[in-house]
Amino acid sequence: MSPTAIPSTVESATPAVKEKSAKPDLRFKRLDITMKRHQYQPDALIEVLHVAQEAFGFLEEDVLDYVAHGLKLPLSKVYGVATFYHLFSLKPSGAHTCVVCMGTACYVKGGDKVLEKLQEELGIELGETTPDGKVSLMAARCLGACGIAPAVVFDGTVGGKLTPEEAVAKVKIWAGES
Amino acid sequence: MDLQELREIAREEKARQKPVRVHCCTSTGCRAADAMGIYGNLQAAVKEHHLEDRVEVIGVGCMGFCGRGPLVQIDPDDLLYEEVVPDQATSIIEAMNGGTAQPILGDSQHPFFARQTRVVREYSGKIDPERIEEYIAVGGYESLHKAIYEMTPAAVVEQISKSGLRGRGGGGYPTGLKWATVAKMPGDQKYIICNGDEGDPGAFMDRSILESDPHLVLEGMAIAGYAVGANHGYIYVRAEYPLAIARLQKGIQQAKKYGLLGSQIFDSPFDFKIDIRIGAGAFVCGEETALIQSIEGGRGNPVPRPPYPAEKGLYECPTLINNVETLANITAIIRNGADWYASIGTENSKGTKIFALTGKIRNNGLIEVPMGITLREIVEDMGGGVPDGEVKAVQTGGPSGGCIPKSMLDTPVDYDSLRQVGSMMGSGGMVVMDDSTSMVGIAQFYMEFCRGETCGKCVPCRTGTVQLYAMLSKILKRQATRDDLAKMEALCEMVRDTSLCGLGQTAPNPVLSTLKYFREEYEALLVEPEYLNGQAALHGVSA
Amino acid sequence: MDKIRFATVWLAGCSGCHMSFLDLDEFLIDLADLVEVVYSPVGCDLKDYPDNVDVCLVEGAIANEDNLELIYKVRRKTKTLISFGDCAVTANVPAMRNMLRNSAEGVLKRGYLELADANPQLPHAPGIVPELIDRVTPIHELVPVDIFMPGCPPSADRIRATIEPLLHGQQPQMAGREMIKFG
Amino acid sequence: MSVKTLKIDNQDIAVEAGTTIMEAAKEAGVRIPKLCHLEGLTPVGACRLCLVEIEGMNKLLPSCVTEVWEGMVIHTQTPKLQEYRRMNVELIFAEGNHVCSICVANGNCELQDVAVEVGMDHSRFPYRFPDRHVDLSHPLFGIDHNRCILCTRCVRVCDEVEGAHVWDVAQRGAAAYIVSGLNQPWGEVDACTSCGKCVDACPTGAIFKQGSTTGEKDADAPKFEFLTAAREKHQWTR
Repeated sequence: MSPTAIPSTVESATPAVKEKSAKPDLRFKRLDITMKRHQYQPDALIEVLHVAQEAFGFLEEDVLDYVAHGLKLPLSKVYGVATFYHLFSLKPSGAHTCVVCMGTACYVKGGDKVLEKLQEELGIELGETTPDGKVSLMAARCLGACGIAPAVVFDGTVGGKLTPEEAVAKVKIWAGES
Repeated sequence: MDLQELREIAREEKARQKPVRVHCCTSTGCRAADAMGIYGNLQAAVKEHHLEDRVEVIGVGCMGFCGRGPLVQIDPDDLLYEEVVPDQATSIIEAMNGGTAQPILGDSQHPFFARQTRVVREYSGKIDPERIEEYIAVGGYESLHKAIYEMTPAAVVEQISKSGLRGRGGGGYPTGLKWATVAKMPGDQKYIICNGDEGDPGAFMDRSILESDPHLVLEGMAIAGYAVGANHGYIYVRAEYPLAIARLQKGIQQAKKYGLLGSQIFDSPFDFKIDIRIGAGAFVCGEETALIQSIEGGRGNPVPRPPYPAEKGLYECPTLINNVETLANITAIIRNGADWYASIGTENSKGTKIFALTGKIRNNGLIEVPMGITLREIVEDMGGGVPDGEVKAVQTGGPSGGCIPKSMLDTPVDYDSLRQVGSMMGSGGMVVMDDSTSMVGIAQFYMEFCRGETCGKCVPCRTGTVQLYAMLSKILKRQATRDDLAKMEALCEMVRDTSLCGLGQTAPNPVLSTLKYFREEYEALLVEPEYLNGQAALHGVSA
Repeated sequence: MDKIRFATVWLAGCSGCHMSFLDLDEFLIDLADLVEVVYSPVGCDLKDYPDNVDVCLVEGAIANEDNLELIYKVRRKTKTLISFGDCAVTANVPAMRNMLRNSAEGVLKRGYLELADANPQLPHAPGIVPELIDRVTPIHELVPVDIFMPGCPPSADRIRATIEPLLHGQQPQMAGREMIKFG
Repeated sequence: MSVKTLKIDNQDIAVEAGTTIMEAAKEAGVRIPKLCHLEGLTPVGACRLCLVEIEGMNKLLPSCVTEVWEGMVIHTQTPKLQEYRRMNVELIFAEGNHVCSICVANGNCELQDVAVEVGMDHSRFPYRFPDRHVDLSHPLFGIDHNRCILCTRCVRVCDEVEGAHVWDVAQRGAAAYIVSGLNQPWGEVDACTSCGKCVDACPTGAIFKQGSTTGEKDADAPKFEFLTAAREKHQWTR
């Protein structure tokens, strides 16, 4: 990702936080509880971001802003940490996620072919979401499920010993949903 | 809690256990093939056949033979069923009353099992990882008691030193020496960190240990804490391992409830608490200084050593960092003594090592073998060789390791021998490759990995891996010349010698080792420079 | 002794390096005594790059098919090839279009369509206007280069310090701020 | 005060214990190339240009963070080090878009100087031409990511000296870049005091004063050594 500055960041962040004060958002409540549990220590940042990611689905700017205020951290530091780790996402993901394991065992057993076929079928690259917002295609470094290589995680369920065709068949079911 | 009470729990648990125990694997790998469905059906079948008094179904951790999972094993008959599907569960139970079981009956005496020496994995697949009582029933937490009441901290450190245990995370640093250094550091506040950020693709030993026998690691951490004078431990686990995290959380709670963790353990003045920290997807956090940064809530950027974490680690305090498997060895050493442990393995590599045997191999899964066993014994005898074709190479050590060619299969598996042949032990991934595997492709695969995982802090690793990846791609696209190959080798050496942390220093290893043993595959892809062709063909150079 | 067969070549660059070459002033007279200029946009009328050239200064990056054809020819027929100036050494300003995706198409669109005052149209004259290649490269990415003389442009002093030793069968010392500073 | 004696490039020297190799070399009048290190800021050992060879050690050590020890024998200019340094600078040039001829820092750029110092007359590695961004939203200054080498001097000077922590590093690996605030335009970051310290600390033309053109930037890197000394030793003149 190239450095892109979005001029509307601050404006878009503030209303959401204000809205929160008007109508308590339970998700922000969860953040409060987590931060309190960690006594608002700045070193709890990653733990709090985990909770935020789980509660909101992805890390919106207003959420990052909220966390930075809570833990008394500079905004750029929070942004730096949030973008360092693969598991934190700053963009919403699709309704379904398809995570292809690209560990060595899976690679040797054709995980790359599975990925290729999925990219072809979905018409997107790794890390992208289909234009209709239905499917996000991602890769994992290693799921540690090498015994059943090649493995793909479909919405949190691990599928093993997959052929490219089998993987595509699973994804096609989602595509058919309305 | 005292020793009497601990043994009472063990006695009660043994009395509670049924004579026939049906072990159903509930680890990540087998879950992918509906192990939970099998587990449920087995329980239902036991009920249906009114066998509750005699038979119990236990969800256990990994039995090792992951490639043939899901596995169901029955004690005391030592029957092993492979590739079970949920529908077959009833027949397995019916077989106890004289019926015939449908699933494939495996050979529990197969070299895959018979050749193993189980120290760390002794109870993996035998006990329910979610019940501390089962762990206590097999002697759990007795080592911790022994350490606290029968040994001084210095004596514990000495036992670990004498055992010859070396770090199982990759480097092979003598564990006792690390402990001794932290123990000698002044200061009231010290930390223990258990490194469970198992990131090598193709390796899942640590996941399996944490999923199968979490208390083994917790107890090892507590003993380490006692030995070096730390009362706070962190266990850093990859977020990709949710089951391991859940079982650790449960384990910590249960141990706290029994007074085996927390304040005044076994009514002694020794306090030890353990917190879990969950990684967020960064391979570099397996590097100890990066891991510390991450626990402190920052970007996982490694920092130059010295000072080593043993002197100045977490929150600037002396910190002992050991890998999961290293810590899982501790209780056995304390229980059986350093001499017993040192009798396993080779002169300079003591004990056993767990390997994740994967790739193009007939029997894939986890094996625990004594150090010094040859690659050939592992690959051919235990692994059953390559399904079709020939073994071409064995990759050990993941992105930091190298590819060992077929001709060197008689290399003993120990820290020094592997390093001598240009690879390394690493955390224990062992990926078998056959004739169909392109070694240049493998080198590119690992470089792609390192390129994606470099933190970006230091120049050689951040930009060198990108250039190396581009060079490998150019070779694979048949656009590279002999000069390009020479340039790539020089860059490999530069990245190896100048990078800040282990990730960069070892990133060129897969390239260097494949160049060493499979240079002809690279050379076959080289082309003459275009200007020599006598005509200016259009070119598609890309970076 | 036969005179040194000397050439200069102008590829994708602004010709500033050649202008700086002309700044050699009276040294040009000495040079003329020592060399035979066999190919040069500023010193010779020959249109074909000849065989057996001893020393050639090449200005500019490789940006189109003509550049490519010529540099291959220059390399095959030249003993000592000198990358002359930043465009030859780094591809410099001409290569800034490489930052665009599909750089050849992209730069033409930008220049002839988006920024056009009147009659926006893409140039199309096969056989007359050479086709752009997609990635502008420094010379040494395509052919071996013997001496690198960076600078935008290299000063006349630097040019003289580079070529003078060559005329006497010696190698220039390409080191230090005076000789190799970019820009 | 305890003293350590050591040898740098065959020159004997005695320095206070706790001195880094780089400081000792400075005392001995030996120049070691560097880019990420700036006196007055916490060293990070990231650029790897200041690596030196130490007799009896097979690892190269960064002189900005390594403290001297008794009897250390240091070599700063071995052929291996010279070759590695040159490759390192080539890698940096190939990574960004460093077009000296049109850069504000031309003639006053530490990267350009280091290139001359290590004898880099061309890059053997292909330039990557990344698509990077220029942010001119700040009323006084600008940041051109094309010229950034990720030395993090701006990050550290803003955090450690100014205390504003406007900057940090976002993303990782090749995608890493210097970020202001929550990836906001620099001009919209409240924390920025417009003190200009990052402009002075930047070794290249990446952070600059607006309105300056080719070759006009004149950064003041030694200022931070002075500033920290001023604060610690109460000496406000240089």
